[in-house]
Amino acid sequence: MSKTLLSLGGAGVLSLAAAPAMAAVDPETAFVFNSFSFLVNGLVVMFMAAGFAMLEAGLVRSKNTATICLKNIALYSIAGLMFYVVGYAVMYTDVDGGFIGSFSFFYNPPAAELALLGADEATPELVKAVTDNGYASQSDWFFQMVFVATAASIVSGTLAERIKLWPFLAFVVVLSALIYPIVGSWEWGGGWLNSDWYIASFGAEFMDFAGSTLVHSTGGWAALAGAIVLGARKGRYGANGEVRPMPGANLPLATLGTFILWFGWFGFNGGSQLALGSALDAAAMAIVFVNTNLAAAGGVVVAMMVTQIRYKKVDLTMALNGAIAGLVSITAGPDLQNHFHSIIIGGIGGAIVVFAVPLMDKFKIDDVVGAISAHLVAGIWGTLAVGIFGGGAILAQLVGILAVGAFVFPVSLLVWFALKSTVGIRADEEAEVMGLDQSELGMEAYPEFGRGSQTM
Amino acid sequence: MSKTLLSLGGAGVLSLAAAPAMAAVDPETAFVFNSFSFLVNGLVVMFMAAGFAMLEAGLVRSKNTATICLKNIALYSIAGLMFYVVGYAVMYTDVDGGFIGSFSFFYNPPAAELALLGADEATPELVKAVTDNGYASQSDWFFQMVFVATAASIVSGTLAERIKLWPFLAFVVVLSALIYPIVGSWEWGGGWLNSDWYIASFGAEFMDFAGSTLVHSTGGWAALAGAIVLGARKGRYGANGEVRPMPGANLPLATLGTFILWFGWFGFNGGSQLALGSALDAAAMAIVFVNTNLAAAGGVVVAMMVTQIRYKKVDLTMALNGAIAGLVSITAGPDLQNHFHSIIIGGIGGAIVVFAVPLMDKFKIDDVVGAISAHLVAGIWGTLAVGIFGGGAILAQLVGILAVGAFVFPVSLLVWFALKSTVGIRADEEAEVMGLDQSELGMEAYPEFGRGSQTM
Amino acid sequence: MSKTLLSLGGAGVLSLAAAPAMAAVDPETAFVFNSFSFLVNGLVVMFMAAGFAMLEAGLVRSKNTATICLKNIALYSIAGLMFYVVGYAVMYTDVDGGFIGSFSFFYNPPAAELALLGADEATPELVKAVTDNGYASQSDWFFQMVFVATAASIVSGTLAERIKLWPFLAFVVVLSALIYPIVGSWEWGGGWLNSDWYIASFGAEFMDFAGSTLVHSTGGWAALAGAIVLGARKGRYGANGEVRPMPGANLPLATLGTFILWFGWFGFNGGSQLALGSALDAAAMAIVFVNTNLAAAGGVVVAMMVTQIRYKKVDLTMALNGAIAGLVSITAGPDLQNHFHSIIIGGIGGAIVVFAVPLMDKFKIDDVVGAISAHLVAGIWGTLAVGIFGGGAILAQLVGILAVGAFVFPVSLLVWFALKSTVGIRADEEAEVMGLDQSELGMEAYPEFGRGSQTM
Amino acid sequence: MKMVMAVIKPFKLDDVREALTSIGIQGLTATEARGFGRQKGQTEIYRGAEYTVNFLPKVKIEVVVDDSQVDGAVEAIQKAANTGRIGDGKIFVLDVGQAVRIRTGETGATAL
Amino acid sequence: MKMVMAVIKPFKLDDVREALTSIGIQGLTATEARGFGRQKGQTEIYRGAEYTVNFLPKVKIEVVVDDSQVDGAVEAIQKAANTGRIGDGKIFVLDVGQAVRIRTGETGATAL
Amino acid sequence: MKMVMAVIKPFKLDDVREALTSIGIQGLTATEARGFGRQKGQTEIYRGAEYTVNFLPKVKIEVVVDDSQVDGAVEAIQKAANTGRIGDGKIFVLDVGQAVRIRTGETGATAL
Ligand SMILES: Nc1ncnc2c1ncn2[C@@H]1O[C@H](COP(=O)(O)OP(=O)(O)O)[C@@H](O)[C@H]1O
Ligand SMILES: Nc1ncnc2c1ncn2[C@@H]1O[C@H](COP(=O)(O)OP(=O)(O)O)[C@@H](O)[C@H]1O
Ligand SMILES: Nc1ncnc2c1ncn2[C@@H]1O[C@H](COP(=O)(O)OP(=O)(O)O)[C@@H](O)[C@H]1O
Repeated sequence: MSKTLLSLGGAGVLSLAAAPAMAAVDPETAFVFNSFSFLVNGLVVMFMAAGFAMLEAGLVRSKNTATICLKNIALYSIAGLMFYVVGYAVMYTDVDGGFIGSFSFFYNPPAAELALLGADEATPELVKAVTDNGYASQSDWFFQMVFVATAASIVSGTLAERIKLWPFLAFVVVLSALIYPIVGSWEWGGGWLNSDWYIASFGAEFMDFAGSTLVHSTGGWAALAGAIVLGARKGRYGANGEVRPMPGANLPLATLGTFILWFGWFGFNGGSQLALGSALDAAAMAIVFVNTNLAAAGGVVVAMMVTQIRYKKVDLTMALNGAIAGLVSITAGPDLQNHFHSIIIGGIGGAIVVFAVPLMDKFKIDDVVGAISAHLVAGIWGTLAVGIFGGGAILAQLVGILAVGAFVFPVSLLVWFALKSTVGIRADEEAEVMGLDQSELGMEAYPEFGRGSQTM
Repeated sequence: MSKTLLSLGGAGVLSLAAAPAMAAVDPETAFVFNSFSFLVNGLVVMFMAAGFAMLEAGLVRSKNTATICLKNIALYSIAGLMFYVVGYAVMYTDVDGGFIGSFSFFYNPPAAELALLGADEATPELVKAVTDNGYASQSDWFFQMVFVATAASIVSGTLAERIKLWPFLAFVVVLSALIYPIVGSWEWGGGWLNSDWYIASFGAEFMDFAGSTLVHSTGGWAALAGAIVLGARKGRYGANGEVRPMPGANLPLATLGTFILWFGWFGFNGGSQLALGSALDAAAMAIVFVNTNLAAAGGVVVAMMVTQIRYKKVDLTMALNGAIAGLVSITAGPDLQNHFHSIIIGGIGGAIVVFAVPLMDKFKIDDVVGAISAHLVAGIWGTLAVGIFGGGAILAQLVGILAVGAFVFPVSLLVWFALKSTVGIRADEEAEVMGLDQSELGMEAYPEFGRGSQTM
Repeated sequence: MSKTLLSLGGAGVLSLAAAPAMAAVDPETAFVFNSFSFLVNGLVVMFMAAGFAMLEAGLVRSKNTATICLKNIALYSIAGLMFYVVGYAVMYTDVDGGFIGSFSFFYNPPAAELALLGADEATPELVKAVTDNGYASQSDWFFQMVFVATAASIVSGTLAERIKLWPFLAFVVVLSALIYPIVGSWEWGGGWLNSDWYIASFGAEFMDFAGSTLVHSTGGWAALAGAIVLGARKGRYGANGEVRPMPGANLPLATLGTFILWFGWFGFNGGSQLALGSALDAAAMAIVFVNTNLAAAGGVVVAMMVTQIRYKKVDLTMALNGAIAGLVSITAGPDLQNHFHSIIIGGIGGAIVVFAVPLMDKFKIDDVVGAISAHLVAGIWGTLAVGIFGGGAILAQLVGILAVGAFVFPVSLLVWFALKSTVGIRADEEAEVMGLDQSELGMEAYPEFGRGSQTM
Repeated sequence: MKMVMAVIKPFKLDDVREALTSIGIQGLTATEARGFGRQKGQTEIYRGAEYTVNFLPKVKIEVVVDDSQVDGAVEAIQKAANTGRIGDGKIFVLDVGQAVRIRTGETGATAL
Repeated sequence: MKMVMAVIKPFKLDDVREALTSIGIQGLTATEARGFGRQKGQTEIYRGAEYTVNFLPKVKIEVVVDDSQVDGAVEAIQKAANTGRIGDGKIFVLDVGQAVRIRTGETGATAL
Repeated sequence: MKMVMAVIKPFKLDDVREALTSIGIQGLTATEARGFGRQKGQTEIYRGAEYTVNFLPKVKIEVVVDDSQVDGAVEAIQKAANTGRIGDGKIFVLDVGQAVRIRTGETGATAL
């Protein structure tokens, strides 16, 4: 399903087309609804930046906390700038069933909107020229922009506590300017995953309502590549294969972060209906909200039960990851019509994460916050689930998943290697022992607590 | 006032009825407004789950912090699942002036919406079949669902630091599947508190706009019952009646939680207008917002002044409780038309909490976060205030308050006793001394601070 | 531009006027949109109170943390109460091109709305009497109210760690009842900065879309006056002019606060479009959202780069201030039509703050959180930028900036002196050393961490 | 004078303080400490990986007393801190050559 | 060699360090501590219930010096830490049998 | 009996514990400490103003051993804690007059 340019979503298209026939919601009212939905839902998604920041700040050790905070606000900033400079165009303009959009820089408001804004009088012609687009162009930009940062946040969580600040941000530039927009263009930009050829070849278009694969797996692949190139934190894996936990310093903050993400996800999935200007869209958005909530709830409850059974104790951080895995899992198909399925999908996501996290440790892939498990693995599951639960074709889903991995993973590897062999990506050993807050920032997150310098 | 099925609220009913006559907001536009209001306001209420989590995480000692975080995310999850499985039906279907709804399981989207969503074209007939309902059915489910978790959150705060995880969650299952939905059905489901018989008997219907009684007192009664059965924290009350404070470990977090709750309360009260599709509804919602804010503000200022006078110092936690008590107080009647009254109502709520908290200690009812004072006592006051300030009849308010208490308190007692005498509800003494984080989770909230194991 | 009474903003006016001509958005629908926009955007701004609280709680030392939390919830409460009692009337009623509005107390819903709410039937006449206003009156009150608290929050951040609680709150009363409303009346109330005389004299009306000057500089001037009268924290400046840092105790909390402020700013700027009931308004609001985000992003990235170059390390707190400075800078003109300009404006704001913060220290002006730099200095820059980037006339901007400073600064000085010479404003020396939490509250923010009394 | 230094379980601190006060000792200094010994630390689990906490929370008490009070102090601490369970801690007695009260400059036993 | 151990008010730490440095002492070790003594703890109030904080924040300093420096060190600390108010703390002097610098293995006074 | 008191770099704690265990020592008590010495603290920058952290994080270890074990313990600590870089810390040996196990009341070397 093309996410913006080709249509207002499958649902949106119908309603807009039908509108004149039934003299229902008038086009300007629908325009306002659609735009306001982008803005409000986008704003809700924007807040996920705070959620990722808190989740990660809670799960790192205190000597790296200030740095992860900085990385999070920096990556959100950079992602937004790059998406304005080039990302949006690469993703949404002139994709035409292909593999990439155009490189027109600086996405500014279209002439029709500027004409209306600058006119002495809002004549019907001027208004029509604007409303014909269905929504305010910049409201769409805003909504799409906030998704980019999500992909980048995933990477920051995995690589925390050992990656250098500026090289990490350099990767974010590439991810938000090119990698993510290219992948996005394949589907939401109306590219090949969405083409007649694809449907003919694999039985259906690739279905990814709000981005289990396009956003979360993309971030996850990039994180995985980074984790491999970067290596594990010093001391994390013992010589005899034992895993040494490095507990997060502030679990209530991690809990807050998860709640913020959950909150933000309603915008993420709900706003991906991409329209609000008809009864159909409103009803669909409501269904999306309900599925989103139930999948997350399923993820939490299953993750709790599995850890209770497996470890005899309940792991809070796994419950938090369970919520996120549930949310990621439902993101590909939150429009399914039997809510019970969303509980199953989310619940399986919650189970997956409990097994995937120690599995990563088996492979000595050191993922500080469990982002690869919760975003990549659950993202794959969620995308497949759309095929399983009747929202698409399993083969078409699989091909899309593989295509994204086959592009994002090696390209990310390449970028990480390039950075490693030039500026270097890893903090030196002493900096890692003392904490990145000291080496990169010269500043402590909690100077009066624990080993903080201001305790005396 | 019936909260959903019978009408779109007193106000909503008028506007929808009047709409055709004046050719104003067309039905589909009104449908979108109403649905979007449910979604946006519901989303804002959903965030209260984070608010409760932070408030409680800030007010417990650090050795129980991770557990209270887990309880909060678990209870929100479970409440949502149970409300889908059975709660919504018990509350809203086929109540018919009675005491309970029906037991139809799994609340899924209605046929009319599925037909529209699945159609090739949105024909006027299909659209009308949907818009006749006034709002997207699942948007209403979502809005009502988030209220359930609130009731459960109240219980978790009171019983913190000593109740075992799983038995607590078992209680949440019963509360969200049955206790709360049954109480809710009496009024918002169109049950007996809302019936002609009730009006004839007590002079008016029971008025509880957004749930001072139905939500907050219900949670408060359940918490009170739990506190009695569970007993106080070890060492909390000395042999000679002295009260030993156990200060909360993280007051900025508690402050954040309170701000989030305040934020969420606009959705709680504002969304309870239940409609947005007319000038009347929009104006009414605006009035509700203003009253909500002023009542909370009054609660804060009065609580501060009372603690300053009484204790010569201002107690931050009382100011926070004052905000919440103010909010709870105005929840029964946030539609009153002289804003000054809301300041009085909220201010009295703020005063109440300052006196109720030490009073509970007199009775050795150990309420960790003051939830009984802020939700039950202030909830009773707020519900009475509606009668006092002309929004209903005092007798009718009183009967409703008593009826809810007479049902929720003994039933909760029963459930708590049942749990106590089977699985047990109280952590054993050593677990309580060491903290529940160690016994239930094997995990620390702040491993690098205070007595955390990672400080060395 | 008058912010409410004279019109619905420049843009709003056009769309409402044009509406009948093109039979587009009907007046009642537009009324609902406009009102809902005020409520939703206002709610988003309300949350900034939490943002300021967390930012400040993170940047003070732990011995003053509970006090700053209390100040923040108290000031938000008081600001709301005062704005209801008198502030709104002073700001918005009967300004008529002058210097102050009227002193009518207690701003309650207008007769037309009460008539509609109380009627048996929503007749077209009743509805028209309400919708003629363009928006629900109390939705506007709510939106304007949340701005007052912002001004007060700025003051609290600067003066933290040494000012006594109640005298500070007394200043907040004056600020929110008189100082801010008077300044606001000059422009948004339709006063002299907005008059024909002004335009004739200075080439254009004063332009301040959402309050770089009216809100942020006003708060900044009041904070500056307070900082001068109050003096620096004990030990902050050495005898030989050296500056002794007093690091904030909880930087992730400060980061969270900044993200919340960023989130809230979309409501702050976006809602200041003051209308949503037309395609023009929706398109304009979207543009405002985009500019707001890019300016903040620019502020972060530039502040990071400048600190990296200047100090060889990146300062997280400067990056956070950079975000805020970027946001303040764009607040005067977030409606500009080339988004690139917003990056430049915000980026310069980010650079300003990095230089202004140490500069303040040179003058021994002790601003705990950098509020003077981020709000006053960046506010001046942002207001000038509107003239530079073609949204107004530089002279007109300059005169407005100076006029606000010439009023707010001396009046604030006077109030601070009056408080100082009566009740006293500064905590005594021992209280300052032990922390205000002990002297004012008798309570600790983190009793189990650091030097907390519960660590043993 | 002697310094009686005891390592005890944290929740026994108030009992020990009261026991010492009751035999006329007016001051003591306490420090958070971590103990390693026969008592085995609990096993925690974090994200699927187990680990043992080797160092357990203890409180260290230092109280300087006149030679005549040493035995009483040791006994008081030993009784008050005793739970009979492994990890109760140790008491050590060290020699103190001199004591000074900072406020007054008094020295010797009167400084205590 | 002797160990001079002092319990002082926390905000005096920098003064004490400077006083010791000024008489040629090059190293010391400080620890957060809690003191119980004649100085009474402040009363706090939490949610309507009063309580007294018995243990007050102190800093414990341990500095090992050559016998010849003991008196100077004691005096320096006593002067620098003195506020004249109750609770200023104590200084104790203990005997040290041996000292080793870990880095070099040097022993005795040269290890300090 | 002697008390071996060592001030070491925090990340060496586990190595030191293992070294002591390997020579048969079964218990020790550790405390967070701050050290001031020849090792210079790092310079931090906060909002445009520089400052030096004078007191560096250290861990203080106290282990009481039988006279026969003193040399072994000192050597074990010195080796395990050594990095060869400034700031590695010190070891001091003090005399202990008596030791009591709180749990059992045992005294002397058997109490260790
Ligand atoms: N040799 C020692 N030197 C110093 N402290 C010791 C020594 N042995 C034990 N401790 C302290 O005493 C505590 C209790 O010792 P442990 O062997 O666990 O039990 P118990 O006191 O019952 O013998 C330890 O945690 C440690 O703090
Ligand atoms: N006998 C003691 N042994 C060890 N420390 C002591 C002793 N008496 C007092 N202290 C320490 O000295 C501090 C100050 O003692 P206190 O009696 O309050 O005042 P002053 O030092 O003025 O006599 C106490 O808080 C405690 O830390
Ligand atoms: N005279 C002393 N008394 C007590 N502790 C000391 C003394 N000198 C140094 N220390 C402790 O030893 C630590 C290391 O000393 P330092 O002079 O920095 O390096 P080094 O151990 O390599 O000589 C200091 O941080 C301090 O904790």
